[in-house]
Parts: sequence; C-alpha cells; structure tokens
Amino acid sequence: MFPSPILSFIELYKGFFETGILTVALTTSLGRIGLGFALAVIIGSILGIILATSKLADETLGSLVVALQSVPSIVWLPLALVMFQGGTTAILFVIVLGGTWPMTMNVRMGIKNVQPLLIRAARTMGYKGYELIWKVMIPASIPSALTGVRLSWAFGWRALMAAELLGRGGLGRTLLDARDFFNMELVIAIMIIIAVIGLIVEYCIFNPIERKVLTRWGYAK
Amino acid sequence: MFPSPILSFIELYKGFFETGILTVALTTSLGRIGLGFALAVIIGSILGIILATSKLADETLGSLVVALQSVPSIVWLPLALVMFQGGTTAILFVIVLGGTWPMTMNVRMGIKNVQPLLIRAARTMGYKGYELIWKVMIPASIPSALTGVRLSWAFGWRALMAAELLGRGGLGRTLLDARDFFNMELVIAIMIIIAVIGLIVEYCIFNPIERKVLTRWGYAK
Amino acid sequence: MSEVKINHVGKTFENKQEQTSYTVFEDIDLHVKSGEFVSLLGPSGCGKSTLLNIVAGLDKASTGTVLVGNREVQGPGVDRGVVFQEAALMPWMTVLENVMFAIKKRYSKEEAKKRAIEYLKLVHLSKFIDSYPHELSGGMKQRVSIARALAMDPEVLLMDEPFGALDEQTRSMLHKEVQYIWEQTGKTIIFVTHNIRESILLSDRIVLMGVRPGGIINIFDVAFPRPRKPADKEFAQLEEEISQQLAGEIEKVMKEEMGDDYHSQKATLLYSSHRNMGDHI
Amino acid sequence: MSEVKINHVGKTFENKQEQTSYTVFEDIDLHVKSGEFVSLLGPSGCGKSTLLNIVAGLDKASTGTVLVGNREVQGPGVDRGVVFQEAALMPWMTVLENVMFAIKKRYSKEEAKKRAIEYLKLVHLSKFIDSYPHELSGGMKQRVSIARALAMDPEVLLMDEPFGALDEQTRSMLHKEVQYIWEQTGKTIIFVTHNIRESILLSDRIVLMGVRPGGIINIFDVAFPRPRKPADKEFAQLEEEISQQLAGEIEKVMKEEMGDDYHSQKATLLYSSHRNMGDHI
Amino acid sequence: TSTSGSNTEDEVRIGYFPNLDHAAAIVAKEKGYFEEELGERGAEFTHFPNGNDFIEALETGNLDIGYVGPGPAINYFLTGGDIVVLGAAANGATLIVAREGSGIETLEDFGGKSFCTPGNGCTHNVQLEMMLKELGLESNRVGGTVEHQSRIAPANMVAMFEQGQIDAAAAPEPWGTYLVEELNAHVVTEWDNVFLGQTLASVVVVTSTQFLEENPEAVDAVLRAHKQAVDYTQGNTEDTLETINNHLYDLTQNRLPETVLENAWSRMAVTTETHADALQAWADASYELKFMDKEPNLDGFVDTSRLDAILNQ
Ligand SMILES: Nc1ncnc2c1ncn2[C@@H]1O[C@H](COP(=O)(O)OP(=O)(O)OP(=O)(O)O)[C@@H](O)[C@H]1O
Ligand SMILES: Nc1ncnc2c1ncn2[C@@H]1O[C@H](COP(=O)(O)OP(=O)(O)OP(=O)(O)O)[C@@H](O)[C@H]1O
Ligand SMILES: [Mg+2]
Ligand SMILES: [Mg+2]
Repeated sequence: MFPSPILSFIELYKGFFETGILTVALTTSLGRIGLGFALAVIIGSILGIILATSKLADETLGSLVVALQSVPSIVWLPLALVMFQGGTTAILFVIVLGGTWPMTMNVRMGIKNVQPLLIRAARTMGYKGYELIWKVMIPASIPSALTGVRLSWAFGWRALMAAELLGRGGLGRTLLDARDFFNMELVIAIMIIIAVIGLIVEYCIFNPIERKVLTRWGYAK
Repeated sequence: MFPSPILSFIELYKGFFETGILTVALTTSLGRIGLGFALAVIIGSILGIILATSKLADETLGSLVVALQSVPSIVWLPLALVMFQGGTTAILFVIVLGGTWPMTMNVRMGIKNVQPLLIRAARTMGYKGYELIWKVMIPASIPSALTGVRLSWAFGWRALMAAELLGRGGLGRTLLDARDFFNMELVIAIMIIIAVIGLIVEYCIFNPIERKVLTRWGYAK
Repeated sequence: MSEVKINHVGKTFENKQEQTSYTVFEDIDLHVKSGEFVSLLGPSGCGKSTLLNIVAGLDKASTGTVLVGNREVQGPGVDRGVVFQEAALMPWMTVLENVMFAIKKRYSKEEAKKRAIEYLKLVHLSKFIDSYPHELSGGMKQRVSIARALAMDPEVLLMDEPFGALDEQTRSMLHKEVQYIWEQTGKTIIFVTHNIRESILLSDRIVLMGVRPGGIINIFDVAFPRPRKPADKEFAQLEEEISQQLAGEIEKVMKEEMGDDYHSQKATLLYSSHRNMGDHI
Repeated sequence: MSEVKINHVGKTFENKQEQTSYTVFEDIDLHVKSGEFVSLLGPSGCGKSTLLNIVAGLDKASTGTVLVGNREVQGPGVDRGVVFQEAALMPWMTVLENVMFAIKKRYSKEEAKKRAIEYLKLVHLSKFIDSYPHELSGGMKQRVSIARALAMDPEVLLMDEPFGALDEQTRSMLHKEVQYIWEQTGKTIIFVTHNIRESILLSDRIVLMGVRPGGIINIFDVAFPRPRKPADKEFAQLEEEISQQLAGEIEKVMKEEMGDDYHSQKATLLYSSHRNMGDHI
Repeated sequence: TSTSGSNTEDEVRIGYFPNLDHAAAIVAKEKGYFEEELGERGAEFTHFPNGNDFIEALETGNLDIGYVGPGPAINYFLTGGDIVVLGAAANGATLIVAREGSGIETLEDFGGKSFCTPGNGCTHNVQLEMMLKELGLESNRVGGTVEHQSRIAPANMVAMFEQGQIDAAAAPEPWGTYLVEELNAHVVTEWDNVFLGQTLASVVVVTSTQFLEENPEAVDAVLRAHKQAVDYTQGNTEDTLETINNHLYDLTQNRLPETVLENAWSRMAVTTETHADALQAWADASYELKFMDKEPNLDGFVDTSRLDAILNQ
C-alpha cells in the first residue's frame, strides 16, 4: 500500500498530459487560491492595521478575531454554504478565513513594533491618520507583513483543500477521491504539485522580495 | 434548521452538567492541544532559529518547510496513521504540523529583524553561537515570536479538530458526530467552547505578556 | 507671529507597572519671542529633549500649557520642524526620499526634489542622495535630518543637539548657514546643545537647566552683537560664567552619586582639580 | 602585549543589487603601540567608524590585515572593548543588566553586579540602574555604554565618539577617568572624536583622516607632557595646525559639492570668511 | 431557504457518490439518460464524498435531487429537515470483515476487540451494533467492551488494517470486498446476513418536498432516467462495471481490480424495490442503540408514489 515515487511521477504525467484531470483540477484550484489569497491579504492587512492603531478596536474586534481564529474550516463550511448560495463563493469564504488571521496578526504586530521615533518624526512633518498609516506604519512593518503573507498563502492552501471537499472539483477533491479509491500515487502526485507550487511562489516571489526588503531596510549583514 | 442560541446554551449546560460528554471531550482535547501546542512552539522556535541563523539551512531545510507547509492536515492523517502506531500520537503529530509553521516563520523573521547593532555589540562582549542566539537574538525577537505563539495556538486548534476525525474522542469528534445527527445546537455549543477557550488564553496569557513585552521593549506609546 | 510660550510646564513619567513616577521638571516658564534664537543648556538627563518634545507636541505636558503663536499646542504640526537627537530617518527611503518626504505635502514633486537636493548639497551629501540610511555614517545621518528640517522651512525650528556628531569645520559651516537662514527668515529657533560656545555664538538667550530637581536655573542674555568671536572678552566672560554654574550642577549630581566616597582618595584624585583645569571644550 | 597593527587595510562596500561599490579608504597603515592612546580625527563619513569596526573584528577589511597582540583579527573578542557611536543597549534589559551582561562571563554574579554599579556610579547613573533604555535620555544611554565598556576592562579599548552627547562638565570628568584608567592599566586606546581639543588633551598621537579618496592624511605626535591645558602655547599651536588641515579637507568636499555654485553669491557669503573666523569649538 | 431551487429555468442539480452502489446514477449520467429525460432543462452533476456534505448541499439549496445513503437522510429527516425519499437505488452492500490475524472468526469474538465504521451511527454502524447487541455485546460508546472508531474513511481503514490498528470493520462496498481481496481480510458476516441485509437500501433517491412540489416534471424525468438505468444495470453487468470503472478512472486515474468489482457487485442489488419498513426498522434500531434520543417516526419520509407510477407504466 505504500506509494511508489516513480509511479507518482507517472500519475503526474498522466494527469497532466493524458487524462488531463490534474490540469483541470489545478486550474480550478489556482483560480480559487489566487482570488482567495488576494482577498485574505487585503482583508488581513486592513484588520491588522485597525487592530494595531485603535485600542478600542483591539479590545472589541480583536477579541472576536481571537475567538474565531481557532474555529476550524470544517465548522465554517456549512455556515458558508448557507450564507453564500454558490459553492464557489463558499469555498472562497473558507480560504479567506484560513488566510486572513496570520496576515492580521502579523500586520498588527508589525505595526505595533514600528520604532516610535519614526512615527514621531513623521507626525512633525504633518502626517497623521490615514497617511501616517499608509506611508510610515505600513512600510515600516513590511518585514513582518511578509511573514504574514507567507503564512496566509500556506494556510489559504490548507483551507482550500478542506473546502474543496464540498464537491466542486479542484485539487482537494481529486485528492480525496484518489485517497478513497486507493490511488495513493495520485495522492502523492497532488502533494508534489502543492509543494512545487509552494516552492515556485517562494523562490520567484516571496524570497526575492524578502531579500530586497531586508537589504533595503538595513537588516542584512 | 437554523440553530437557536438559547438551545445552544442548553446543550452546553447538558453537555457539562448532565450527560458530561462535553466535559470528557473537552478534557481529552485540552490534553492534546496542551501537549501539541507546547511541542509546536518548541519545535517551531528551534526550526525558526536554525533557518534564521544558517543560510545553508534556510536554503535547504527552508525549502522543505515552505514546500510542506501548504499541505493540509487531511493529507497528513493517513501518513501519520502509518508512521505512528497509536492514534493519539498521530493526532499529536497533526497538531504539531499545524502549529509549527507559524511559529517557525515568525521566529525566523523575528530573528532576521533583530537590529544588527545589538548583535555586533554582544559579539564584542564575547557572545557567540548558541549563547548569542539564546541571550540576544531570542529576547530581541520576542515581540515577533509572540505573534507566532498566538497563531500556533489557533492553528493547533484547527489541526486538532481535523485530527480528531481519526475517531479517538475529543471535541472535534463530538462536533462531527453532532453534525452527523444534525444537532446544530451542539455544534454551536462546541464553537462557543472553542471561542471561550481562545478568549481565556488570550486575556489571561497572551495579552498580559504582550503588554509587558511591548512596554519593556519600549514600543508602547 | 510664532512666539513660543511655555507656561508652568511640568513633566512626570509614570511607570504604571511598578507604580513609580519620575518628575523631570516642574513649573517651567519660558517665553520665546517671535524670531528669537534660544539655546537650552544643561547636564545630560535634565529634560532638554523632553521640553523640546513637549513644544513639538509629541509629548504631553503633565502640567501647564504651551502656546505657539497664541494657539495651544495639542499635537505636532508643520509649523514646528524638529531635528531629533537621534537621526529618525525612514530606513526604507533613500536620503533624497527622506528629505522629500518631509516637504512633498507642500511642494510639487519637482520643486520638492529641487529643494531637497539643494539642502542636501548644503550638508555635503549630494553624492549620497541615493543611499539608504544604513549605508551612512552617524554624522551623515544627522546631516540628512538637519537638511530635512531646514527644507521644511517651519516657523519654529526645534533642534536637539543637531551638530553633536559633526566635525568642527562642518559644524561651523552649518552655524553660519543656520544663522543666515534665521536672519533672512526671522524663524523662532529653540536649540539644545551641550556646547557652551556654540550656544553663545548663536543665541539671543541661553537657558540653563538643572537636574534633581529639574527646571530652569538661570537665563543668560547674550547682549553683544554678531558675529561673535570666542576670543572676544565678553564672549569669554559669559562662557566662564555659564561654565561655572553648570559645573556647580554637575558637582551636585556627583556628590549625590558618590555619597561618602566623594572624599575618598580616588575620587579626590579624579575630581579635586575639577574646577581649575578649565578644559571646557 | 596588545599592540594594534593595521596593515594596508582598505574597505570597499559593494552594493550587489545595483552593481556599484564605494571605497571608503585604501591602504591604511597604522601601528598603535601597546599602551598607546591614539585618536582618529576626520570629517564626517571619512571612515573612522569603519576602521574601528574592522579593528573590533565586526567588519571585514576588503584588503589588508589587522593584528592585535600578534594575532590576526578574525572576529570580535573580549580583548577589544567597543563603545559604539550609537548606544547599542539591549532594550529588554535594565541599565544594570546591560552592564552586567557584558561582564558576567568573567565575574561571578555578585562581583559583576558590584562592578557594574561601581562603573554606573562613575557615569552618574546609580539612580537609574533599574530603568530600561527607552526611559533614558540620549546622553544617559551613551553613558551606560561607556560604563559597560570600561567595566569590561579589555586590553584594547575602541571608543567611537563616546563623549559626543555629553555636557562639557561630565565630559571633562570622564576625560580624567579615562586617563586615570589608561595610566593605571596600560590599555591601548583608539579613540574617535570630532573634537580637536579632546584629542590633543588625551592622545599620544592624532591620526587625521581624509575623504575622497579616504585614508590617513597626517599623523601628529602630541609630544608635550600631561596634564595638558588648552591655554598652553604648544596646545594652541597644534590645535591650529590640525584645524587648518581639517579645514582644507572640508573645503575640498565643499568645492566638490557646490561645483560651479562655489563662487556664487550665497556660497561666498556663507563660506568665504570660513578660515578666518576661527570658531573651532 | 432556497430560492434557486424553485427556479424552473435552472439546470437540475443532481448529486451522487462515485461508488459502486450508485451504479444507477453513474450509468444514467454516463449514458446521458438524465439529459435525455430532462430535455431542455438539462442536468448538472456534483459528486460528494459523504452523506453529510450531500445533505448540507441539499439543505442550503445547492442541490436539487440525488442519490445518498439512507442513514444521513433519516437523521436529517428526524431533526425536521425537508427531505423525501422517492425510491431506492440499491439494497444491501454492507459487509462485516475482520483483519487477518485479529482473532475474530464470528460475531461472538468481537468482545474486547475494535471495529471501525465510516460514520458514527451510519447505516453500517447500526447494522453491526444491532447484531452485536443480540449477542449481548455493546460498543464502548454506551459502556460496552467493543471499541468503536467512527469516521474512518475507507483509505484509512486500509491503512489501519495494514498496521493492525483495528480488528474489524463494517464497511460499505466495494471497500469491504477490497479489504477481503487485497488484504486477506476475513468475512465475518456476508451482506445478506447482516441485520436487514437484503432489504435495507444502501442508496436512495431523495429530494426536498419544496423541489418536489415546485418541479414535479423534473422529478419524474429524473426518476424515469433512474428506472432506465436500473434496468440497464440489471441486464448488462459487464458494461455497467466497466462504465463505473471508467468513471472512477476519470476521477482518480485508477481502476479498481476486476475481482474486487465483481465480488462487490454480487454483494448488493441495484434495484428500484423500496422497503420503507426496513428503513423504519433501521431507525428503530438506531434509537434502540441510543444513537437517537427520540423515538423515530418516519411518517412522510418515503413517498414512492411517483416512482411507482413510472414503474407501472
Ligand atoms: N553598509 C554600507 N554600505 C555602503 N556604504 C557604507 C556602508 N557603511 C558605511 N558606508 C560608507 O562608508 C563611509 C564611512 O562611514 P563611517 O561610518 O566609517 O564614517 P565616519 O568616519 O565614522 O563618519 P562619522 O563621523 O559621521 O561617524 C561613509 O561614506 C558611508 O557612506
Ligand atoms: N519614557 C520615560 N520614562 C521614564 N523616564 C523617562 C522617559 N523618558 C525620559 N525619561 C527621563 O527624563 C529625564 C530627561 O530626559 P531627556 O531626554 O529630556 O534628557 P536630556 O536633557 O535631553 O538629556 P541628554 O542631554 O542626555 O539628551 C531623564 O532622566 C530620563 O531618565
Ligand atoms: Mg536629549
Ligand atoms: Mg562614525
């Protein structure tokens, strides 16, 4: 029953070039994760900024965030289904729920950790409110936000896989079907796809950005 | 079919004081999350430190972390079952997998963002290697690590709920059973429990620590 | 139009966690006339930066009020430019961007750039306009922040040891520049320094602050005309006078610190000839 | 035993992203004898801190080697104590803990504490030993870092503008203390300053560094005996000589900066009387 | 809750599981019977991994009609859910198997052993526990000596059998047979000997009363296609199995071994024969086993009148 690596690669080949089921599933999933991730990052950033800058929000809305973030995706699914009549929206909702918290928490901490001196300096230059956040706090917290983006991406994927059990296609669903019908090689093939996408995004996007940011912000050795 | 809040509280009462199923499930889950969370924080910190301090590790082990972190818990479950003969160990494994990455990434970024000047100063005082990490890098990255701990806790819970599908009791299991029998009030009751635990931990542990740290580190206004 | 009235201002830092509090100064009363150049002088830790920050609107006074041009200070504003004791540059911006950042709300982009470069030239950094702060030396960072405050062209200029990290030649060049700007534009300037000569050279009045308890000890009018020369008799006299008073303050601290040790052998060796050596640099 | 030999050291900063590089200095050759007190003097940005960091083992020289007591410098070590230009205190430690942190590897806990308090007293901070760095003024932070370096009692002391943020009285007190320690223990001291008087007062030799291209311009022996007084004829003569050379360096920079503007009206107004005003503070 | 469910312009959304006992659904889908019968309205298919998700989709108006196991349907109905059974699609298909070397030969040997089921209180769970109860054995869920692990997905069952982590399983087809054929598991009780074995539906066709009232023609069309497919499977075993295997291949790039398929096929009956009394008996058993806390009343749950009408044509 233990899957063979070679057979996994054969499954990978078949799935992309013969049956095409992986091509279809991947396209579906990528579309979802792309949109969901973007939404998670945007919503997470906004929430994080609000929590970091308003004490009131941190103590009210913040509690809600804290309370809700440990509730697993599977619990959200039925709720999402009711709230959004379409399955696709429900899936998006679950991805967003998965990816938003890490972003929120990291942006929040990033902003809280901005050197007070920088904010003071900017305030003497007439920056306040929205502009202060946009032009000083956010850039200053970018190294921390980057970690949030990374985690958002990872947990977005995880949530996507859980959400695709809903039965609307995608890699998550294919993975489950493959598991139920003992095609362990296909399971491994899908894991490889997920891992490879993770690596591509890391090496083509996150890593270069991080290196640039750390150099520019003066943290590199 | 929409669950009623009042009935949910009745379920809560029944579960704790009449049938006792929530008491039992909660105890089981708390034991697991406690151990799993502790392990996730420790392993995540160690991994984060290694990735942040060794460029080689960041480029090899780091890739692995990146590649694996988007793989969802449900995929790990069968693997965990095979690897660990006991279901409890498998559940722990899944919790640890869920909670480790946020910790790793946050500790890594926290350490990378330590002001180089502090490290330089410590080096002139004869600190290096292990001691430098332990006495300078780790304390300096505590604000960032705190976010990691928070996320670790949240995602540990999420993973626990998914892992308890394995059928060894616990809140996750009770939740799913309740769902199977369409006892939505009990589902809500369990969500309330999760949320309340999240709030308690936040307000009795994370929040006071954070406030102390931010004041002491000089970030508070 | 933009005089600064510091009315009975006091500042106490509360440490909530340990239930302690530290009073830096009480009841500071100082009226800086419009267009006046006032220096703050005093031992380290006496509250010069704190007072400046209160005027800047960055810290809240525990008691009393500050009026700038008859408006009570409630927060920071572009009417008051600040050179901080530490450079306070945005690490993600180049030198040029840092200076432009401070003025681009008031000038068009090209104008802001022109102006920024002009002031960066003034502090001899035109070769480094594309460098990031972490690529600069300590003195260079300080110069960027001076250029930034000057470029902002505020009515009131609050400068906290702006020239501390500069070599004497650059410093003396900037003295002239600041004086030139001050004369041309009639700015009100409050200037923190440790350098008695610098304060005499530049100011209309010198405010000497003390410590434990903090507050104003004395205010010196620098009555003789500019340009002033350290070799002038009046200059030297005033310098000596201020120096004596400051030395008295320090000695007080020293006595407190050393306690019974103050008359011990080593202490005597170290401090006995203190007043006589005259190396007030 | 712990002489410092700087052999043909050069330093170039590479900017990999933009494929540019900036050479701070080339071929610096300086032998500091054991027990010698050497000052580094030079315009802001000439590479004084960079050179100090290379000796400290914190930066790598691009060319050349540094030997401390015949061992090549490969990295930092407790034989070389450093006072950084910025205070470099650990924000999560109290003042006392910061000083103890530097010495607790060598002393038992009680001894370290005793020693730390002793040196904190010396810099007049015994009332603030339980404060955190963010609760201190700029000068106080600097004093903590001086106390820390002195408490470490290293063979070679590298000090980067340690007294820049201090008032003159405290500074003069610390001058005496450093001299006392130096005489008693025979430490080798390399001391960066912008203050010509300070350097003459303290050093055996003064190294004057220049900029564009960087490197050593001149080395002055301070041949007359201690204690030195600024009023002495030799003192004033040397001060004037160094000042002139430094002014020449600055003027060079200024010409480069201003380009054609150098002879423009405003520039003339600002800089023309430069050499004659003599306010070298 | 649903408005889209009543919109006659929409395609009819049909749900099923990619599984052997859903043969009627798969054949009707693959051969185009549904589209043929529905004509202009057309059909849209969704396949589900478990009954709960199916019910959720139905409840939230994301599904109109489809094939599902009776367990989730009954549970849903009993909590007041809007669901109606239109007829059976298959009966049987539950197998009780024991791991090789588990020491279980007959049901009597279950004392102190462990077994797993795909769901808690699912069809197979109730069937097995009912039989155990007659022998005086109870699950640890109600304080007995037999350890029960539920929610074990078929793939995990295989892993657990391999690892020796579980002794037995009440498994739906084709996984029961798979365990037998591939892992040498031992059949403890054949499908026709389990509690209600031959009569209990393993798949039923369900819809919501709302959809039924608003779209009677569509329901009839689906049922006609259903009947046609059942007839086809009964006459063409070989082609049916191939159709199913191809369908599985489309989803998973994998075919079940022929022997597994064939043997599993013989352990079920794809049929339109609906035994409402068996469903009631099953629900009563579930209550008796304390899966439910109210006495089940399935009045109005089964309405075969439309299917009967079609069968009688
Ligand atoms: N990381 C770096 N990248 C590029 N250039 C750098 C970097 N660090 C320093 N420099 C350059 O090296 C030169 C020397 O810097 P250094 O800090 O040694 O000057 P300094 O003599 O100490 O000046 P100051 O008196 O202002 O402290 C400066 O021109 C600076 O721009
Ligand atoms: N956040 C704070 N909490 C407690 N005490 C503080 C805080 N900030 C400043 N202080 C205290 O206030 C006093 C005055 O500080 P301030 O920075 O104004 O001194 P200063 O006159 O500018 O000194 P220096 O010349 O060294 O810069 C110091 O004794 C310092 O310890
Ligand atoms: Mg100050
Ligand atoms: Mg320097």
